[in-house]
Amino acid sequence: MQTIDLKSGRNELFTDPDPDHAREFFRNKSRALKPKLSTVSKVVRDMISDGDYIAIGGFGAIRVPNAIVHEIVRQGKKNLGFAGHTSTHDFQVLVGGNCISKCDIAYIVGLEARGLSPNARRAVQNGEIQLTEWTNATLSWRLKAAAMGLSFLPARNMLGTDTFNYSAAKEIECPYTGKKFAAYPALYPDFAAIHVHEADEYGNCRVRGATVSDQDLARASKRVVITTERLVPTEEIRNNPEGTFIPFWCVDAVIEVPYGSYPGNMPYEYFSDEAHIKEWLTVEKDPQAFRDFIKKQVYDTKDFYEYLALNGGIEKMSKLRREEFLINGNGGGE
Amino acid sequence: MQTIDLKSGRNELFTDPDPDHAREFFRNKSRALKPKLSTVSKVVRDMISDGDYIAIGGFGAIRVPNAIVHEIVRQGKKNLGFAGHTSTHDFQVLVGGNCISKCDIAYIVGLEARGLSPNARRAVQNGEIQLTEWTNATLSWRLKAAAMGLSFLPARNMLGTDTFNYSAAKEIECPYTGKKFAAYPALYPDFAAIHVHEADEYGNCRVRGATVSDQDLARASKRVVITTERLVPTEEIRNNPEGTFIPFWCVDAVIEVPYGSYPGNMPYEYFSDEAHIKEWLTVEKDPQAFRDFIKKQVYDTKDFYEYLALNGGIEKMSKLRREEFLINGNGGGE
Amino acid sequence: MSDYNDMELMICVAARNLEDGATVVVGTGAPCAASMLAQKTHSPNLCIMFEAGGVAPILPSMPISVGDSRTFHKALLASSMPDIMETCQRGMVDYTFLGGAQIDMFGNINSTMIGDDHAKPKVRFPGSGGANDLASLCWNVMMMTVQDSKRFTEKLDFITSPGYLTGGNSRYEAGLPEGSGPFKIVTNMAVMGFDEETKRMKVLSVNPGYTRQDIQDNCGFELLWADKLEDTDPPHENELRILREEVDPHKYIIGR
Amino acid sequence: MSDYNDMELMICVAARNLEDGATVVVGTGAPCAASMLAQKTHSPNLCIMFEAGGVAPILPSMPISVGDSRTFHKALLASSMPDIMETCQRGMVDYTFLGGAQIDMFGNINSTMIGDDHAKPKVRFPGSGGANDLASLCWNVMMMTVQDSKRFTEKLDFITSPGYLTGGNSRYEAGLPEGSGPFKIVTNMAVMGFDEETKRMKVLSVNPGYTRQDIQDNCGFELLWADKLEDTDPPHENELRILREEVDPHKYIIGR
Repeated sequence: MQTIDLKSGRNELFTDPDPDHAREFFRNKSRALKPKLSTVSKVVRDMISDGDYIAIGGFGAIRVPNAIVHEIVRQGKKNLGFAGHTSTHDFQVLVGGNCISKCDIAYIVGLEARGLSPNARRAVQNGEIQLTEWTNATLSWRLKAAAMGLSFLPARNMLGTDTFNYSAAKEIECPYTGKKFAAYPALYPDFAAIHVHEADEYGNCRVRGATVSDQDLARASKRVVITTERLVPTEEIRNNPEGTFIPFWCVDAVIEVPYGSYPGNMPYEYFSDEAHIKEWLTVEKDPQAFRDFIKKQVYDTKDFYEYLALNGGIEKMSKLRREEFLINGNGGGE
Repeated sequence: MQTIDLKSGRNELFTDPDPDHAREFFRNKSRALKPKLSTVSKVVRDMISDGDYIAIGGFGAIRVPNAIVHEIVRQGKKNLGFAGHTSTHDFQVLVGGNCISKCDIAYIVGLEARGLSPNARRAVQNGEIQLTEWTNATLSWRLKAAAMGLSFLPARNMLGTDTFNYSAAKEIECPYTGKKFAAYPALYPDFAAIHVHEADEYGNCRVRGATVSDQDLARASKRVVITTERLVPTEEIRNNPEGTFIPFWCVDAVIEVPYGSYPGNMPYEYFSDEAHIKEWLTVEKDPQAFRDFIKKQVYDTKDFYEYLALNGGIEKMSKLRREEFLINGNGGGE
Repeated sequence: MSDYNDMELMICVAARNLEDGATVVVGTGAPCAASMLAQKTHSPNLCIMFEAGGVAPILPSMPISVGDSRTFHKALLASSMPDIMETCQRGMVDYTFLGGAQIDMFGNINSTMIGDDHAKPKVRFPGSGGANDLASLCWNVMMMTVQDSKRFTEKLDFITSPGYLTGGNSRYEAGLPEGSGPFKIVTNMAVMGFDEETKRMKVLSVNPGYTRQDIQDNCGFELLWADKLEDTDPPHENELRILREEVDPHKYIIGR
Repeated sequence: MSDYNDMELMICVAARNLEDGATVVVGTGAPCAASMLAQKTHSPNLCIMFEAGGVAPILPSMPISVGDSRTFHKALLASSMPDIMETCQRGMVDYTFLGGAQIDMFGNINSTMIGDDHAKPKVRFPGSGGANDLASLCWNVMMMTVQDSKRFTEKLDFITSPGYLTGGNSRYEAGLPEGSGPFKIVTNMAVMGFDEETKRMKVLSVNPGYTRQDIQDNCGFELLWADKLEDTDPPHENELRILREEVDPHKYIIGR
């Protein structure tokens, strides 16, 4: 019998935390070491259905699988659930495509020091997107709970706040100390896209810089697509197994997408294109201008190569590479 | 009110899982980036008291901080509690010195394919060491619970068995699914020793090969000593922050101990000296012979360098290095 | 005495609270500037951490994001978000800085929304991000903000991040870690702490050029006052020089 | 027909259960040999995992420890013990092999102690190690063992690792993952499975040279028998050749 009064958050839990249901899925998920090369359009067509709950790796405008994000908009996926963990530019683009109808929110409408996304903010303020509140750590732990094959993890944040009240969390009593903890439901997304530095054709991946929760995300998600700056031979993976960040068995498809995080930052590769991100933020102030802009940038570009070309191509990428490495000047290219 | 019947293990919980007590300790633990070089004898003298609860990193006869293990025996530490997670040779040596009086056991008296330690087995069968049963995964998760700053973690193993009945675990009901889980109490050891490949003077460490739970162990433990094959300049750590396995703030002391895992395996450095380990196992059959043996090997050697010299010195280490790298022949040294 | 603006004052005063050898989790902007200033003055071994995983970088410039490449530049550790948050939860992190649209007398902070309907707020802000986590799990929470009576309010529209909740022991009774909580609020007008017993906001020192009346007039709840109310030590020459020349030469923060 | 010993028979028969593309966590010895044999015959992409963290190594020889350098040789991943165990808990691991001093009709295993006083056992074995974890969390548990009525016993002195507990649904009612459990027991005399409803051990096929009588006489509890009891397909020439020449040329395992 409980000795303390335990509260529950009042908002909706969008996903099923039952570990036996997840196990049943994972039992039938292929874990074979087989080549998994695919294309962006095929992956988005075959691996995401309207109404699915999706998650995007990286940190909003850092190591973000932007080719997949654009293609979700281009293919007009609808009513998606979204893990708004540490999302910024990715959420901005997806809301631009009206793809999202429900969202676990930790951080979404802001772009950190750059300000807020007017369009994403509008959508949220109009009630177009149903929100359940969480925090960055909590979404990390919800993914970790799933990666561990559990239904929940205990923690000590969120207690006593409206963030808790408008979440779907529950309080529990620690069986050892009698103290009150929060219990967070495991989050098993239907689909996750993660951009990495290097991957082999089986999906063994390497990542540098901000890892956020992507190791847990790859494990927690039912279907996982990897976009990678570079494909590498498996021999290279086998020469340094300590460097494998995500193992092949988590991965369903692999696609080589150079500059795939653009306009986001890719650590040790290229810095973010702040001017282009600012363009998004500025044009969003006027809904019609934004519709024209996203038409030109996303709907009317055939693929991510065209988007890169539209925004400066190889010359721009070289410039961002120099910025990343703090190299002054134009690198002699002009 | 609980809807299901929840059991508890009957054996003793040796350590305090209260996260607020641990936080109070960690609040006062120095986290300054300062040089921490020390010596084996000083560390064991100053950082371990009789009755403390200790943990040893590595995997029994792999990457084991054997200089510290020997010194604990040499200084005659008594009534220690022990995290018998994946222990083999380390436990064998500590029981040889009669240092341990209580033990959380997952795996201790065996040495895997090599057989069982007759002396450690004798001590356990005579009831000289009080045991509480756990499993490898459970001790991993108990350390992870502490590393996370919690009092417990839920899991789905041990249920329904005598391993549970003779543990100090408790069953809980999942607040989301109503399912029965095990809850494992956080394990915050008083002291941990971990052997690593490379460390700087501040305690930033790199490890390759079997990591077991050492990342969590370093975070969970109140006092941590690192022995390292090699000291490296901090500049090298800063050139690859992704490679840091244990950060400086977990670490209280750093000691360079080349061949510090001998006779255990050190991945990518030297293989285990199976002949010498077999010597331990064989001589243990006769208690008097074992007393003579451990006197010669541990009590009568001044330090770990003498132990290495006694067992073949640099020539032996070269041979074990060739074995590690699967290089046939004598390497031309003879 | 030097000329300085409000932001420079708040950064210099806040920085003095970060002692050498401490750990601090920071976001972009003023908190990062204050921590860098502390490093370059009295706390060379202040360990700066970012929630995305960067630990103890040698910051070449002000980061745009708490996860961008700058936060990993020559860092000692590239960790993960759960590891950083668990390090906070374990009690190894001394300080953090938060911001928000509203703060109340117990140091509770709103960075989520204005309005009374969560499903359709009048104004939506980013939400918690890592704010609730850091406010819950770090030992000492600080805030730098310009003060007015709309921001310093009797009742928050939404409690995003916990301060002392309803005061007294309520924070710990709710389950939050014992001994943690709001520490200092540095405004353009004053430096506040919290009363040990009631946990209500208490003015500790008054900034140059302001009066008790100014401070209370620009606060939507009744402030407590320290028995020995002090004058805030204004920014020193060398603090301002280092802040302007080394920490934020492009005036990203101090030019706001 | 070839000549072979009990160990060779058990390894060859067990190996056939490991289909291509599956995952298996193994210990040292016979399980590792069976998995390597499967890889070199019908399952080139069987993924071998070790609880200390080695995943999909190209094993240059038989490991001495489940964490030694061999288990990481040209591996695809050097992981940790919690990650491997959590991968099992998440339902991504198909097979594991266990050993033990005693097994009962529901596939429960004792590898902890003989005697009735836990504090002072007559004989102490290593204990669970990772056995309970793998028995709890992998989908299918297998065992290779020489059969006698002391080892196949009515009542265990200690249940280290869960089989079907007391049969029927009791394993899942105890909280263990749905659908997991003992799968095959390969002995020198027979291959057993488990009855779908009662979860009692059931003989599926009889090894060459043994009779039903032999099998029941060397078992301390009453066995069930498959309706269509088969003859165990004995080791094939190529299985024995690969086992002897490539998997265990030094006869560490098959020479026992």
